[in-house]
Amino acid sequence: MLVLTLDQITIQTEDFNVAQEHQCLLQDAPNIGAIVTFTGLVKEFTKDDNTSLFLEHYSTMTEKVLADIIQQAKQRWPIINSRIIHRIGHLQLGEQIVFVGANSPHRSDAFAACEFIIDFLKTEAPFWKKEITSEGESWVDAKESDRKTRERWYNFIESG
Amino acid sequence: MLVLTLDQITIQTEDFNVAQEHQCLLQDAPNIGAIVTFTGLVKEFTKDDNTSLFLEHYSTMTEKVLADIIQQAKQRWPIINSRIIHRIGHLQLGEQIVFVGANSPHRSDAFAACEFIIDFLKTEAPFWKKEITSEGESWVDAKESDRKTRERWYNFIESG
Amino acid sequence: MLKILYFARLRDEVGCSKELLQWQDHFASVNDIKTLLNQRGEPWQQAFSDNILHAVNQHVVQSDHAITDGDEIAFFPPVTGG
Amino acid sequence: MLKILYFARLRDEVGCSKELLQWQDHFASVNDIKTLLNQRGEPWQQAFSDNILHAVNQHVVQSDHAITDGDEIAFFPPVTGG
Repeated sequence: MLVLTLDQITIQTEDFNVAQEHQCLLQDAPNIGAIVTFTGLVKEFTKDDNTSLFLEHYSTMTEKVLADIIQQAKQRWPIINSRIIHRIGHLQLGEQIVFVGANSPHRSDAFAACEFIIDFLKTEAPFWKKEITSEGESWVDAKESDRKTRERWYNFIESG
Repeated sequence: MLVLTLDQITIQTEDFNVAQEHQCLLQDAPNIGAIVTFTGLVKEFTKDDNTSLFLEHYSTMTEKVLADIIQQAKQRWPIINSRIIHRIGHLQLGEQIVFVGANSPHRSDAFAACEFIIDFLKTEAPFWKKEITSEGESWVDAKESDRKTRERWYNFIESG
Repeated sequence: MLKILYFARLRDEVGCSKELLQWQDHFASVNDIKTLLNQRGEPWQQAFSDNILHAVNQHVVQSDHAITDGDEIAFFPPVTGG
Repeated sequence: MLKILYFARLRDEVGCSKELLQWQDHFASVNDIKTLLNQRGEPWQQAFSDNILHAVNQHVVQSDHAITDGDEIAFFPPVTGG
């Protein structure tokens, strides 16, 4: 049974501070040799650059899904701690939207766990993006490429 | 011909500030969607925990090797900017020793480039670690596992 | 009683984020709820013709997943976070 | 003139970090320098019996790599940074 404290997962409207998160992941030194972080930014609108985003989610489910993804990562790789922050509400082009951090004794495990978590978050966590322009609003379609990126992990398990 | 400014690579005795490096990598928004960072820490002494490290390097070669690794990464993945910091001199258990950061439009490219850079740094950049204890000094042996980790990238290229 | 939730595009289409549905003894799986909602006609029929996901008590399930009185059943389009 | 550099364990073993070597017309590759240094006997022979790398003008090369007057030739053990 893996112990998972819920403060590893935060859903918030305000921006986050990567420095602070990195500092927390450093606390596990000297039992760790590696910290890997991923920060996702708002980019690539299908409309024009005056577009903004609105993010909504299914809050009770989000926490369960993200906790489950972290558990899966911990079962696969010897990571000591991990952290997920996801923003909701209104976001502008270029803003930070999501953070994933993981630490581990070995670097390849920290890389794998961090990428696994963001790949599964993208395809399983119940967030939805809406683009807002002066002409109206439209929901963003799910990307086939994200589904395929997740598939890699299953192939990896079968061939590993 | 790739343009590479040397301030992407820093070799220094003092500690580095990950917050500041992350802030620099954010500057490329909104042309990027992802920032991946790796921080390596001093751990795993073969002696006891009172051991400290001393790092030396072959300075003129170090810069050439790291610049070449960044160029290779840029040829393989569409990364916008990358950053390498490596410390030399005396280091204690738990201290930050190396930083690699990369940003890119897509997350899988940022992950790959960041991991590629640290894997090649480990096996090609002319740094050497010495462990210092109250009983004396001893040079750290190169790890077979690091060589194997680098080999993965060649297999990846052939099978990809 | 069942708690039915709709999210994102699906909520906009059916014009409702949450409703309570009286439990009926013939309910066996999520399929029965989809059938019942589809029978309401438009906009439900159109909304449910898209590729939608369903979660029972906050877990994504197949449509033949068994349901019981008191469950929370959510319908939503493929996720687009991160 | 050749500039010869030694690093890390290798430098400790030979007790020298840098030396200048007179260019000789028969020098063709790094191998010729290794042979010459080995002929000095100990501690060179012992130091060069380990797995060592060589760089010419800051690039790691095979031992049959051609050298010319003025080159900087470095000898060192496998790297252990990061």
